[in-house]
Amino acid sequence: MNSPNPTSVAEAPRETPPRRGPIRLPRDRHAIVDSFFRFQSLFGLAAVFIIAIAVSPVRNGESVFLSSGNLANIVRAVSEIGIIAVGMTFVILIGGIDLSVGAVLGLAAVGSATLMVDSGMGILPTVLIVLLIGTAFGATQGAIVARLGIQSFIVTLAGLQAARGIARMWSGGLGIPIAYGDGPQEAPEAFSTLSGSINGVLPVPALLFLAIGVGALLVLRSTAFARHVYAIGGNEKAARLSGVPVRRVRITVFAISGLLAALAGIIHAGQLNQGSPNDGAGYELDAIAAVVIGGTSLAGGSGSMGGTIAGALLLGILNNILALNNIDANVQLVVKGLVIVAAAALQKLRPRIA
Amino acid sequence: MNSPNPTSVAEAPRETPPRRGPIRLPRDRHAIVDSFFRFQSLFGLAAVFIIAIAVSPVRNGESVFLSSGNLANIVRAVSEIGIIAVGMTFVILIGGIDLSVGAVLGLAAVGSATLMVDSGMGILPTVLIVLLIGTAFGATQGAIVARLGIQSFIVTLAGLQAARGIARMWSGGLGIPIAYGDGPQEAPEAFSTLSGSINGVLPVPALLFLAIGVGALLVLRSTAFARHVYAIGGNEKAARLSGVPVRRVRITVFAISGLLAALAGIIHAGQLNQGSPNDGAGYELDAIAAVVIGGTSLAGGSGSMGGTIAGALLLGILNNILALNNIDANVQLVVKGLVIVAAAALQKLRPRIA
Amino acid sequence: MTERPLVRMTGIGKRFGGVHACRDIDLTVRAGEVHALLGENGAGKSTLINILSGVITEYDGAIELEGQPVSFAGPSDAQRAGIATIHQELDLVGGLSIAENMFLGREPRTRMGTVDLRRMRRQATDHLRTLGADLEPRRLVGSLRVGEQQLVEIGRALSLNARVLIMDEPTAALADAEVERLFATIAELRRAGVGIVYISHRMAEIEVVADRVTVLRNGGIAGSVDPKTASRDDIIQLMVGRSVDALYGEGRNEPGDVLLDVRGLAVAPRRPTPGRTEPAGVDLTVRSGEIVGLAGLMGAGRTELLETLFGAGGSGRRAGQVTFDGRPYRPHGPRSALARGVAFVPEDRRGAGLMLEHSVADNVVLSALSTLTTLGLVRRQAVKRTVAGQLSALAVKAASPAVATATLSGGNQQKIVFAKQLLTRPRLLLLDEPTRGVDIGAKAEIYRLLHQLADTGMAILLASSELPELLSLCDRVVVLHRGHTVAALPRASATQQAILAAANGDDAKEAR
Amino acid sequence: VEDDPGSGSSDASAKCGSGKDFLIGMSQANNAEPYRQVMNDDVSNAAKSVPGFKVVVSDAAQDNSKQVADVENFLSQGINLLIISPNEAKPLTAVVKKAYDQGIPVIVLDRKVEGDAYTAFIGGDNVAIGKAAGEYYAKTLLPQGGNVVEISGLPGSTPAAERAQGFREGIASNPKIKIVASQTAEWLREKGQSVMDAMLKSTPDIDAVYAHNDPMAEGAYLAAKAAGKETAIKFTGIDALPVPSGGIKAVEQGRLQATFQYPTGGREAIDLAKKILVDCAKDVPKTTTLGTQQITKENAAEVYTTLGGKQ
Ligand SMILES: Nc1ncnc2c1ncn2[C@@H]1O[C@H](COP(=O)(O)OP(=O)(O)OP(=O)(O)O)[C@@H](O)[C@H]1O
Ligand SMILES: Nc1ncnc2c1ncn2[C@@H]1O[C@H](COP(=O)(O)OP(=O)(O)OP(=O)(O)O)[C@@H](O)[C@H]1O
Ligand SMILES: [Mg+2]
Ligand SMILES: [Mg+2]
Repeated sequence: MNSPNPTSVAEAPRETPPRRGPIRLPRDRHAIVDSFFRFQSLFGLAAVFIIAIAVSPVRNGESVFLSSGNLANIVRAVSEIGIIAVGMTFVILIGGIDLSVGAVLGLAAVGSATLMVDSGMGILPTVLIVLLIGTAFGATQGAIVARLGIQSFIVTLAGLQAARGIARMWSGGLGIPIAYGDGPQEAPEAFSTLSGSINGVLPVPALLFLAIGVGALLVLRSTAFARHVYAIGGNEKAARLSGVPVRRVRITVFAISGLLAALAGIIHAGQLNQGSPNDGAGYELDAIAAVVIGGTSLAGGSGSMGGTIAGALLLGILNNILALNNIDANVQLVVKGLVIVAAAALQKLRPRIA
Repeated sequence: MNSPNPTSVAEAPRETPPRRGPIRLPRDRHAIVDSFFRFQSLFGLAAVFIIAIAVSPVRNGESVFLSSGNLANIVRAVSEIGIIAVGMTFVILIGGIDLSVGAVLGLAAVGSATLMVDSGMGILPTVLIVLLIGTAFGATQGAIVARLGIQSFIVTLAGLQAARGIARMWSGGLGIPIAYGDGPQEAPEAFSTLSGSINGVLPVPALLFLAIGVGALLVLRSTAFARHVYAIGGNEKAARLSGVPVRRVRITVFAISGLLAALAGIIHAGQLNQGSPNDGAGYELDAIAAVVIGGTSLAGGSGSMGGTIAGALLLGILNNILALNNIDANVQLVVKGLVIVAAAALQKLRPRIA
Repeated sequence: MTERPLVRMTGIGKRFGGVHACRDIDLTVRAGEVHALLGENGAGKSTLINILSGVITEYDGAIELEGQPVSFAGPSDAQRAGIATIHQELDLVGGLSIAENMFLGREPRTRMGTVDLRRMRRQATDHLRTLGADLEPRRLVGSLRVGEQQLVEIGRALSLNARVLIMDEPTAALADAEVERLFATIAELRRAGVGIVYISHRMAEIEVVADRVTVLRNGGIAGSVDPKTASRDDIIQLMVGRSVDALYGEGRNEPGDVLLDVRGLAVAPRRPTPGRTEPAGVDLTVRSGEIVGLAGLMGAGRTELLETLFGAGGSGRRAGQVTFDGRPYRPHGPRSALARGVAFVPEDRRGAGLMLEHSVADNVVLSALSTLTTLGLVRRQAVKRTVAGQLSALAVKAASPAVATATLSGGNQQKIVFAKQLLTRPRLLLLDEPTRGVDIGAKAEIYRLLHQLADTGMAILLASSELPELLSLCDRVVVLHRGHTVAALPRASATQQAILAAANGDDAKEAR
Repeated sequence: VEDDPGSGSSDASAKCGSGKDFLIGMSQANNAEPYRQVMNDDVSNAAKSVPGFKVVVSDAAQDNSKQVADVENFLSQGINLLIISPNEAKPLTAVVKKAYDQGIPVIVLDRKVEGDAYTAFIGGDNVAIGKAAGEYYAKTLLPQGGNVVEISGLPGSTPAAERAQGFREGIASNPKIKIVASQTAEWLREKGQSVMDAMLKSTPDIDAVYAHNDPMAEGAYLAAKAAGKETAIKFTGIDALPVPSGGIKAVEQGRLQATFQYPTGGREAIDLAKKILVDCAKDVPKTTTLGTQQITKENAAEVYTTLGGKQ
């Protein structure tokens, strides 16, 4: 006899593929189910994409949404959030969170502008110093989390404030405009490549985002480091007893997040020709949203980089299609909320462990 | 040879059943350590309080910080965050998070103003309707979390956007001023009590905060509901196997959070004589910070309401003392960041379960 | 026999994807009897009782309770119908007190609607006392050791005053004294007419406690026997499908040089943690090729000693001398212990051993990753081969190496922890209750394996609460009492009585 | 401005003329500030009276990058004219230039962009407004001198800096006026209240509060009222929005002594857009600086009506 109680369905133990970890050893029918759900993070993206095509305004008989210029704009618009989200994925996989990324972006933007314009440095030293600052900032936060055992939420919330304060002090509170040229107080022309495109089609920031995303995806698939990351998020105690260098991994992960936030800050400065201490406010929430929509669990231990990339693109498409349809800004907020939940629900089609 | 090892006292030898006498845990030793650490959430608060006294400016030979008016102001200033944080504590205890509270506050502030001023309602119906809206909003989020199994971060992030959008649409994007009187377009005079004080000393919002805080503290200490909350956060599977109504508790917890956010919104409107749709922006992070500084784990299952109240007061004192000393706003940010981490580190003095 | 059974399950079947966990099982439980369920790891015992206790709600077949067909929507439904369950895995809330855990979901109320803490604590104390456990009901469950948690689980089930009591390996974490008390309690319940389903891998217990035995194999019923008449071999034959002889190996090689030498090891914790017994004067040696047992009562500090030797113990000041392979040994953490060739299988497999939601393969290779990587990159093929080899060496029953570890049966999960540590090719293997929940056939495999490993020169230090296991497996048995070594008995003089006497501290003076 | 592509040669002007439909993109830096919300409303309302005008408003939520994307999205849609109130000058210069170079007329409101790749700029002068406020303090409010506390806008924002600077110029003529404390309340009413709470304690003998906007002035007023000092201290704000929650009403109702209008330029922008799109005007003024108005109890009600405030 089957007991057809509807409410208990979700709670019954089910056939359960493992959480998305690095290994996949397909063999029997599990493999089919698994590879189907491997792409679950793409469900929401695909759905939003199809809807976007359907509702796109048409201009001169062409879909505005699908025009190559528009698609490039979408990827460029999410590239900073996307790069931050890549770093955030590592942090969330170990069960942490990094709220400081938006402020670190602002700090890095100010740093780039100040070093090039005020200190007259070249591009390479500027980029290196700024990336170093971001990495050091992240690593410091990681060390506090790992050594003192304080929750990363609180450490990085404090880090957010601190980075914002430092950026404002450094810049005197004002955005520092970047003028290009060879004179004093001018940045090397080459820096403006960041706001350009390859072949006039693919924006440089978009290219960087995709390159970093794919790189991180490979790292997460095939390195021992990635397995340590998953292990810490899965069961920290077991990881420690298995010889995983928990502290070191933790610090590294926060350092990566800081590094990528700083990179996003450099791109930000290059795109906007300015480094302002208030840049990147609230980006942390967008980045976390991209990660979580991509199917990574905030509890740590399960998730994928492909999901994060998909999540970031989904958010970008959503913003774009709402704007293209001239939805009232306030209505946009409501619709965005609903679509995000719907997208997350779609990712959930995957069966869960009871 | 009998060991004089103090730790082994607690582990009196297990004897074979017939010889077994009632071996009690030595109450005394445990009790001292326990009651010491029960108040661990107060360490940070006490430290900040002492520092505040030490660095307070002095006027007419009196510490400005310690003046009763100033202390009252501190509590008033944190009362809204505090009330939100009380609801947030429940949410975090079950391992969730509620990012929508700030926006719900704004929605409730707009609701209060609109209903009283534009619709000419009395205080009681207004308050009831607004509280109902907040509760329903929270419960809906809770239902989505509980039914669809989507992470609360994403649901309430969407909720944040939705609530903000609704509030802006409702108010036309502008603050709605509340004038008092009996005429049309005027709110009942009694509503302004919210900005007043009891005996000219204790501000009404502060009183409400403390009352709600103590009430929630008692609820958390002595109800079955509270046990269910802790159980869900600690080990959801165990809770379910024990027959805890997991879904219902979850929905209730989010409803409480929405209810208290709405209450804070009413107070907000009463204090500022205005309901603006942009009110409460970023309050969620402050409230979460208060909860976490108070020692509640974001992983759920452990924490206390006393800690949350202490955490909210700590943040209030910090803001106050920095302002009293006319610290530069940017330096304030950095100092606040550092103090928050230090406070959290202090709370950590408590021994942890391995 | 004419009496209507309390529970009648007919034609029960359950599939998990490709795995047929139960097929066409009929089971009855009568009032006042203890019906034992036996079977290898993964035979379907837990699945069957999960169906009866309402945890699994989708299955084939029918359940009758006192003649009435029932269908539970969830565990609380089954509880209300009078079915109490002690689940195999400890499912308690660490952040709540003992009393709160025991009454979770059905807290007694005062007239004001608040929880009646006093009544709750009193009743909790009472129930625990019948089990011989004097635990302060206000203590947090998270601070209890595994055996104590097991007692809390049992106490909780007893407090339900159920008509049917299901016990899934209730004694897996208990020492002999507690087991005896539990059996006394079971006898009382039986007299009171409670129907009991009892699952265990300890054959000796079955002989003492069971009225009837049903053996499961591969999800189906392999047969039913009367424990009074059937021999142990018959039952094992039913379970495994062959006879398992030489459960404990004989004829050991001569041990080699001293590998681990511990003298006067003591740890003074910086902050005392209630419930932990840190080493307070431990002397022992382990030679390569030697299997040394650690005996002691619950709370004697065996686990803490092993943790300390692995660098995973509590922090604090250390006294004494430890040398490993002739050089001073003081691991900063598990990592440095592993680097020196010391591996550890913890007692709490779910809390400390496994990433339950990750795949079996991920778990198996975690400790030995460095041997499977080139330039930081994991060699997939090597991982695949290694995992497959390890799983077959330990006869792990899993649908595939890619399934989540949580879906494995309890005993098979234990084997995964084992497999993971063996992969590091240690010189010294520290084992804490390594065969907990492992079926008799697999136990034999593990013992054989341990002997093989010892023969290759590996040193093994093994803590176990099963005295027969220690007696027949070990070359020497070291007995701990309150963190001290009180005896070191060579195989020849190690008897059950001698060990128990030392463990109780009776001859502490002589031994020192 | 001869070869001005925005109002000249291409697309837009080819299309200009009456009886046609025009899509106007209004890119707003941030809808959360009342001033900007009123600017949006002014633009939308003014556009309603021009047949064929359709305005779409985007909200960049204070994010330069988002505002760049907003403008890009407008361009994808093919707007006929862009009105933009930039979040910051430099970051939006490039995208504004891009629009302008595509032949789309661009009207910049409130904050400038760099260079001159736009059709027209309309805005107030914050230094002048600050100065007007300062002079009002020097001559009218505190002729005998006194202690002033300043509650400033978001640190780093240009209006905050300019309103501070102008005010100092304005009070220079009266050396007896002292600025005894200055704290930021980030433009927010509730922050104005809590900052004032603290200043009331830390700073003795406050005579007046100079707030960089009306909401902060109102917040400060509430704090003083709670301390029973609302009559002893005088409050002034800036913005004077003609809405019920704005400063004009606060002056009318006696909470603020004065406020200084910071015009939104919304209606002026649509007037200009009409000239460009409907009247095909070739020559429009590149820069229009809007004056301020001092609002005190005497003229408050009247100004409120003339500015079209709803009751
Ligand atoms: N949730 C699940 N998803 C997939 N397979 C499962 C699940 N639960 C159990 N199984 C499989 O069903 C089979 C029976 O498992 P069960 O836990 O009933 O064994 P058991 O007899 O209790 O073993 P043990 O003695 O080791 O506890 C095993 O092969 C197991 O892997
Ligand atoms: N208060 C506590 N906090 C953290 N862990 C604890 C605490 N109490 C006990 N434990 C853990 O419980 C386990 C068992 O404890 P212990 O070593 O005292 O028992 P034992 O001598 O090994 O006997 P047995 O294994 O029979 O329980 C260990 O893993 C220990 O770390
Ligand atoms: Mg089992
Ligand atoms: Mg042990």
